[in-house]
Amino acid sequence: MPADTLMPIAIADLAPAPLRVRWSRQQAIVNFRGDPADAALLQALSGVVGLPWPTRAADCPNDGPADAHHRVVWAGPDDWFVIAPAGCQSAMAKSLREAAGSRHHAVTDVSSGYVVLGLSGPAAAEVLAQGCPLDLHQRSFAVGASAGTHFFKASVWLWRVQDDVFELLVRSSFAGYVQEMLERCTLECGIESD
Amino acid sequence: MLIIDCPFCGPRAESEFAYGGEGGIARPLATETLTDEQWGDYVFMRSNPKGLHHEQWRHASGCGKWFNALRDTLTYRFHGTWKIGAEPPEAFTRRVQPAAPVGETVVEGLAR
Amino acid sequence: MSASTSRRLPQGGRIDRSRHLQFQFNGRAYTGYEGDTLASALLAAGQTLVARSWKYHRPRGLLAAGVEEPNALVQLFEGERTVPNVRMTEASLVEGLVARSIHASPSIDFDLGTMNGWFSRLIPAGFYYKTFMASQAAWHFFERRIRAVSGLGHSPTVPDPDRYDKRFAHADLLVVGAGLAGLSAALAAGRTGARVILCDEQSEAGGWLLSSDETVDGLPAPQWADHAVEALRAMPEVRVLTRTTAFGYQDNDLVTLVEKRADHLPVGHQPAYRERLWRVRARQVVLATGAHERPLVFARNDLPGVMLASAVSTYIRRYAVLPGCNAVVFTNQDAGYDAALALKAAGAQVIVVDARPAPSGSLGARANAAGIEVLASQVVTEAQGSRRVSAAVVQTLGADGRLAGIARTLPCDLLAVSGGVSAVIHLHSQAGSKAVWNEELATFLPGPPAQSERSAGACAGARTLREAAHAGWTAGLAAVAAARPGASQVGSSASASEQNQPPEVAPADPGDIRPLWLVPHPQGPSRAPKQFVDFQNDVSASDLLLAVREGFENIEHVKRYTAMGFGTDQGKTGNINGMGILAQVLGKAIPQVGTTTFRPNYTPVTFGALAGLELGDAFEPMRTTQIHAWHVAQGARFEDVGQWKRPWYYPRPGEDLHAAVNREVLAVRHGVGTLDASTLGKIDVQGPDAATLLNWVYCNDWSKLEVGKARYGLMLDENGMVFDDGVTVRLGEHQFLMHTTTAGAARVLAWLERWLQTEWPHLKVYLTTVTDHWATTALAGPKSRAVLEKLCADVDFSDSSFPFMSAREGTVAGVRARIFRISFSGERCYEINVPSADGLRVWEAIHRAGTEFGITPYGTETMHVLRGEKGFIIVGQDTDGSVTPVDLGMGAMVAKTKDCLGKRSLTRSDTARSDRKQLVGLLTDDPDFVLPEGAQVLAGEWAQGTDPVPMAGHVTSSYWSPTLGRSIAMALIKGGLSRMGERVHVAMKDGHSRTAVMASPVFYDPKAERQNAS
Amino acid sequence: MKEPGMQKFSIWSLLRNAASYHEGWQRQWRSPEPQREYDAVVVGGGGHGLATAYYLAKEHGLRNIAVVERGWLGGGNTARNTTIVRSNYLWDEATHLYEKSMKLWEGLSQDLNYNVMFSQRGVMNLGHTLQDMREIERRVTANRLNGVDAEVLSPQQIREILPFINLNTRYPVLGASLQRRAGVARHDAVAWGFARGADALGVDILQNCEVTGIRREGGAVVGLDTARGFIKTKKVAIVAAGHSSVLASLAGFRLPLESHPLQALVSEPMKPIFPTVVMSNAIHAYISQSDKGDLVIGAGIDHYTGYGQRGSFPIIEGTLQAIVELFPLFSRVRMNRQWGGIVDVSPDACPIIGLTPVKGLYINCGWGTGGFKATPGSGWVMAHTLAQDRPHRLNEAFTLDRFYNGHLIDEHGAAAVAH
Repeated sequence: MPADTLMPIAIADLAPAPLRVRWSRQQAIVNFRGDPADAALLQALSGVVGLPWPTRAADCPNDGPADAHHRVVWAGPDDWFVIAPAGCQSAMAKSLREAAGSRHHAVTDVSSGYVVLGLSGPAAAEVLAQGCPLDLHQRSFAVGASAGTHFFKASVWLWRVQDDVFELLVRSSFAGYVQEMLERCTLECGIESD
Repeated sequence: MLIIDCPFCGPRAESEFAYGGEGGIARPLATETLTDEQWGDYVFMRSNPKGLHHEQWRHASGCGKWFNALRDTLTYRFHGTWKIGAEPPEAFTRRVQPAAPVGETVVEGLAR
Repeated sequence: MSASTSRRLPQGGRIDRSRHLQFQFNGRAYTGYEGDTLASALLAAGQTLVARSWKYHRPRGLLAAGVEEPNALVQLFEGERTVPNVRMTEASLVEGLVARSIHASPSIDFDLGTMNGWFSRLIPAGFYYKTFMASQAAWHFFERRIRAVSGLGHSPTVPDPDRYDKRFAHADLLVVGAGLAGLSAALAAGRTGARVILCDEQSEAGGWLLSSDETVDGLPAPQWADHAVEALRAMPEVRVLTRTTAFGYQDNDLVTLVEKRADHLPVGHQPAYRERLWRVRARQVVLATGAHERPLVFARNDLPGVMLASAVSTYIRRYAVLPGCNAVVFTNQDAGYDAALALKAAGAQVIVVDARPAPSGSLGARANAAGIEVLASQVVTEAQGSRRVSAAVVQTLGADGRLAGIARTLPCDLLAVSGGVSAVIHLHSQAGSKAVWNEELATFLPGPPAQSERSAGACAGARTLREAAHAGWTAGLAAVAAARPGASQVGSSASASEQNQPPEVAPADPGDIRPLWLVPHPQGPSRAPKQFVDFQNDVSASDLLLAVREGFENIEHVKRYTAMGFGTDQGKTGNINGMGILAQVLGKAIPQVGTTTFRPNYTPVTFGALAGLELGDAFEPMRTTQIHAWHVAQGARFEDVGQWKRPWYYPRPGEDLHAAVNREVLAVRHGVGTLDASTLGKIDVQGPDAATLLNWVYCNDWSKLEVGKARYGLMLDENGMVFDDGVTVRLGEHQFLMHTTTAGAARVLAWLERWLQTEWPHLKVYLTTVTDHWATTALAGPKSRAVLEKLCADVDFSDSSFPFMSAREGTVAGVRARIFRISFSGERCYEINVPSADGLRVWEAIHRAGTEFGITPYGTETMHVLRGEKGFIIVGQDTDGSVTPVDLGMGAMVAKTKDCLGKRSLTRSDTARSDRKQLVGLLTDDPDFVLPEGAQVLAGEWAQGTDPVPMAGHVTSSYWSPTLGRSIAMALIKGGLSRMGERVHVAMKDGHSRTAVMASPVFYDPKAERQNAS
Repeated sequence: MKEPGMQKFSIWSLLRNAASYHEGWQRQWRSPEPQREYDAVVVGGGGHGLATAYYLAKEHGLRNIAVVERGWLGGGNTARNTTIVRSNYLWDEATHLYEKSMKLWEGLSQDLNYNVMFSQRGVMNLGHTLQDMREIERRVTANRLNGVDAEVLSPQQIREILPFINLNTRYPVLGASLQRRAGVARHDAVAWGFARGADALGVDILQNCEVTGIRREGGAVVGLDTARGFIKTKKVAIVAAGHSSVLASLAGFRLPLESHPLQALVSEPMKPIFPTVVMSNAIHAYISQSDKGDLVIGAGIDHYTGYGQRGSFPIIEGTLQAIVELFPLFSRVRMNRQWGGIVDVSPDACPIIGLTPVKGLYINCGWGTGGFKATPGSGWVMAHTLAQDRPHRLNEAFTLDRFYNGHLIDEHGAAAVAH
């Protein structure tokens, strides 16, 4: 019998490096609610963040994987998270309010309500697949794609920053649970915290 | 596990959704003028058909939006989903119409 | 040992003869090879008797070589890693393997439970429905004895040391079964670049190819299979999973697989997860699940040495084991001749008994050419032997289905049987598709697919390898086209060297089949020696006849009455024969007696694999606040509230719950205490219609609440019952912060969103959950202001400037905070909200500032007592889904000037009754006696001997009040609001009652002066 | 109509028939052709329907009655449940009804001369939170005052019965209620026993006889259109569990019901290890071990409505998580088979038993996940209601009217704990 059938496929076989995990607890996170049909509004918002303002689930404009950068996460047709460098939440909220002007909108600072979790390494997609029902193959979930979904029993927003770099927006009170699940499902590939 | 086509996010796994029961039940206006029977019909009575069912779902672990769905309760197949306030799919008219309430009065509600 | 090599053929097979494996079976040591199953290794060792049957403890041997095996169940491994009921045919041999057969007491060779003749006749199908019922006591007596002899293997007795993981997987195409059809389908699809998952339950891919002596693409079949797997593994988008059973076809093309990753490896070399559950969502599914050969039903057909012909071929060719030297092959189809050929080639004596007038296909022709003797138009009516078959009784079967001529006896040590094949349509059926009976092949075949599945190969009626190769190839291509319409090449293009046509197999004629459900016996079916249909559950043809005689005519009734098909093999070898017999007896066609609907699982699946990693602390998310670590360090005991862990109380050394709570309560009443209230649900409600929304969802009025003020609200469901409560603060003209109960937060948000989105989409309101954003410290007690003033300089804390039920923003310990003067304890209280990232820092600063006032952290129990003294309710404790605001004495809160959710229900004829259960306080006559929560309040006095004793309500909350130095309680009592001052009797479980007087539930500070005390 | 009388089952008849190779057994029920007219027709040949017919014939003297069943008798929820029998309900109305049923269970095998294997091995309801424990205390005290045996167990006492239970689960086990008279029964035997008993009293059991129409004249029932022709009758009882709404719609009214899939599963059979029945509503685990040795496990209901007799896979996963969490020794045990039923759930989780807006049409539905235990009691009160044209005292609270006047019997109990 061929020798390779003796050993099961481990995640380690598919992804020989450990999962790298980074929790960013100090990001500025502001929730914006407003009318997606208002083109002028979207343009103004885009101006605030310096990124295209997404209008559908599949898009998550971002400018790279580092902490000190911006993300705009589509969280619903009239619902977005703006993630920005630590400490700028008040300024960001103010700018967003100004962009919305007198239109019906809501701006809420939720910086402490969520943490951003970065997962990277060749194991990232395989580990996510243990608890997330999305198809994370590059053909279905390319770089820049985003989705609201769940990782095990925690609701998360998830987006792909690079081929093997994902970020998750996790509610603060679920962070311990998510970390616990990451540890449980990386016994074969290993886990490293940044 | 069903695949549900969120009108905002596309097809997703059932585990992201919450079921919201029968759809299209408008809350009556001027509730104080209703008889107990009319009120009870609105609160409790359901068509619960075996076949095409107009129902509501919420993409709870997702965009958070409620939407309408037409689903066959025997095969569990979805025959369409649509946003609140949007036009239902063609199959909508083929569904079994709910039996009339016991009282003959049809309660008027907000049009959606 | 010497016997261990006695049946091993000198060469051939897919075993690695260089790797000897030692194992134990029933306490005896054996040796096998890498590549063996426990079954093949024991067979090689000449161990024919491997099991005892469930009901009659009859000796049993191996019937099959695969998952359909009904007899050969063992207790595999020992101690914490033991697994009950493993089929030997599925257990890969591993060094040190230990197995015991079940139902063998004291030993497999000498079983005291053996029942023969008359006694076994006493216990036909369903006998237990007819006796043991003189009384309940009699039944319980007999039941204990029945249980003592029931069951198969033993459950482990200690927790499982292994872990199991799960994953989701997605593919364009899932191919189930890696026989020739499945391999062809995967090759055809894989070369287009499609994402393919190919799974097979066996230890290696190949299916029947591994048992076949035919050639594919000019290569011996097993070798071709190896090449095919190699080619597939080289494709980047193809994943080949062996030891992986597709056990369930769920809705919307979710196919669930379980991969067995560890049991075949020696301890110490096993991966971290013993098994893995794959939840595969493929756009298209190809079912290439093959077929199972059926045994034939004749007298004593369960003797060891009676074996499926296909299994004989497999043991000889795949495992190099010769199951018998002097064989009779009893068949009704050409496929049975394959075993004859294998036996002959391995050097055994063989004679074929064929129920048909003549063999009709290629295999029959090959047997003829090989000079194998064939007894045509003959059947085996009975097997003979004691613990192993020693002879077959053979007689002519006429065209009319009756026996004719004289019976003769053929001595043999192996009786290979081949009664036709049953297509493995389990997954097809689970998908919701309806199988169709095929008369020619005498099997159910797949009908029109209900989901995105197609069947190919033997499971779809292919009877030759050539047919299977073509069907698989076609199905693979068609599935890719369906999965990716319009794309001929999905991803990377196939290299030119790869095969672009179906595997080449020489044509063959499969011949015909003579359906033969029950081989006649001269004594007739009721009196003949047992003719087994379902081996595992000891169901014989006479049991089926009995069921029919008693009126059970639907196949489902017959199965349930006889237990046919309810074994761990789920009737893979027996069900179709049973249906055939039933149809024959009833004079109906097989589809008329009912079709069998297959339910998951195809084969049994470990609980642990289905449970996965979400156990223990991860059974559900354990939510904690940012201050949690501090509570832990202080030695807090925790209470589960929804998914949250909340401090319950903070015992000091030597303190029990009550001592700690008494101390905490008095600290709040006389000094100052802190409660971590971060878990309360918080919803930011923003927009010009925010007040309108609140007016709809709360029963009280919100229009006139001033900015900066707070108000308590009661939320009703449409049935008028209280379902949540909390304080909402108006932060701005168009902004409110709503507080919900801790456990109700998600439900309330979903409820609000639902109404907003579906019923009132015209309202301009946005809801944002901010529960996790804010850390909330409730600073309560007369000294709370003094503490806070030390930490916050930019707020005027005078009561005139910052009165009760109002809100301010300020800087607390250097952090911008929202401070709400609301109170659940009745004392002066400030709820300090800061972003939770700063929560611990501020909490610690408060404690430092409060040291001089003896600041005391308190938990939920103290919170309960404090609010109990004040008569504040807890939704879910003092209400139970059947309580209205009126019942709570809060009827005045229901605004008369507006409608709200649930309001109309309050005036329904019954809901408006004045004698509903209503919330009152209870003061026990004995002030030292604390009523148990949940105790029932009697409608009258306790009258012994009354049954039932009328009840008027129950105690919802009950505490020792350290403030008042007596017990207090709240209760829901019929008509309570109009019965103040009346004495009631409260029943205790010891059969006595206690008396108490109904009073206002506001036991303490009825004029609400404490909220301003300092 | 058949003359009353049936072959008596006993150890002696078993011995006698063994001597003749069991060739002398009679049919347990006939397979009659429908008559043109019946005095009453019960729609639904499950346990409740057959019990209704049995008690109608036995207690109320009606003989010319039929049970019509669209498939095979006992093939619906009767065949698909986890067979738990208990009467420790919270509200008086429910307790009295289920306790009536319990008393009938205790003599059912003798009454039917059919061993339904009612095994009183006790049912334990686990409490995982302080609020669960308050509710257990409330229910146990109420049960005792209502004459129903009940006790509260400490964790230690639970461990004495189940030494291998994991009490320190994510939501730790803080205690339990135990009803010792409760237990399990052999579900198929219940349907067959009632069928045999009813048949012997002359009831025609018409299988493969789906009802396709309910004919009315002047607001009253006059007959049923069925797959086997029109059947004239003035009294019809709908006792069809999951399909109640479908039948009600044939009669032109709606019910406050939603039909949901409810799943169950069994392990492979093992030697006896699990001596009682354990239920945990908090984490959705219901488990016992059958006399054959398999662990019989109930799952939670699927949240969506469905008539497909199958549910969603995540429910099965969640159920086994709960089982393995409580009983980690079963982790290596294997799940053999899984199936689904259709339960009709009412808003207050209590049944509806009584009259309908259509004269002569009676309904018995809304049992949700708890119907099996009620089988004899349900049939008993339904027979009374049908015969007398008014509810028995035991089911007068279970009217359809309660959804209009607000007199709900809320067995859902407390919602989530909140503070």
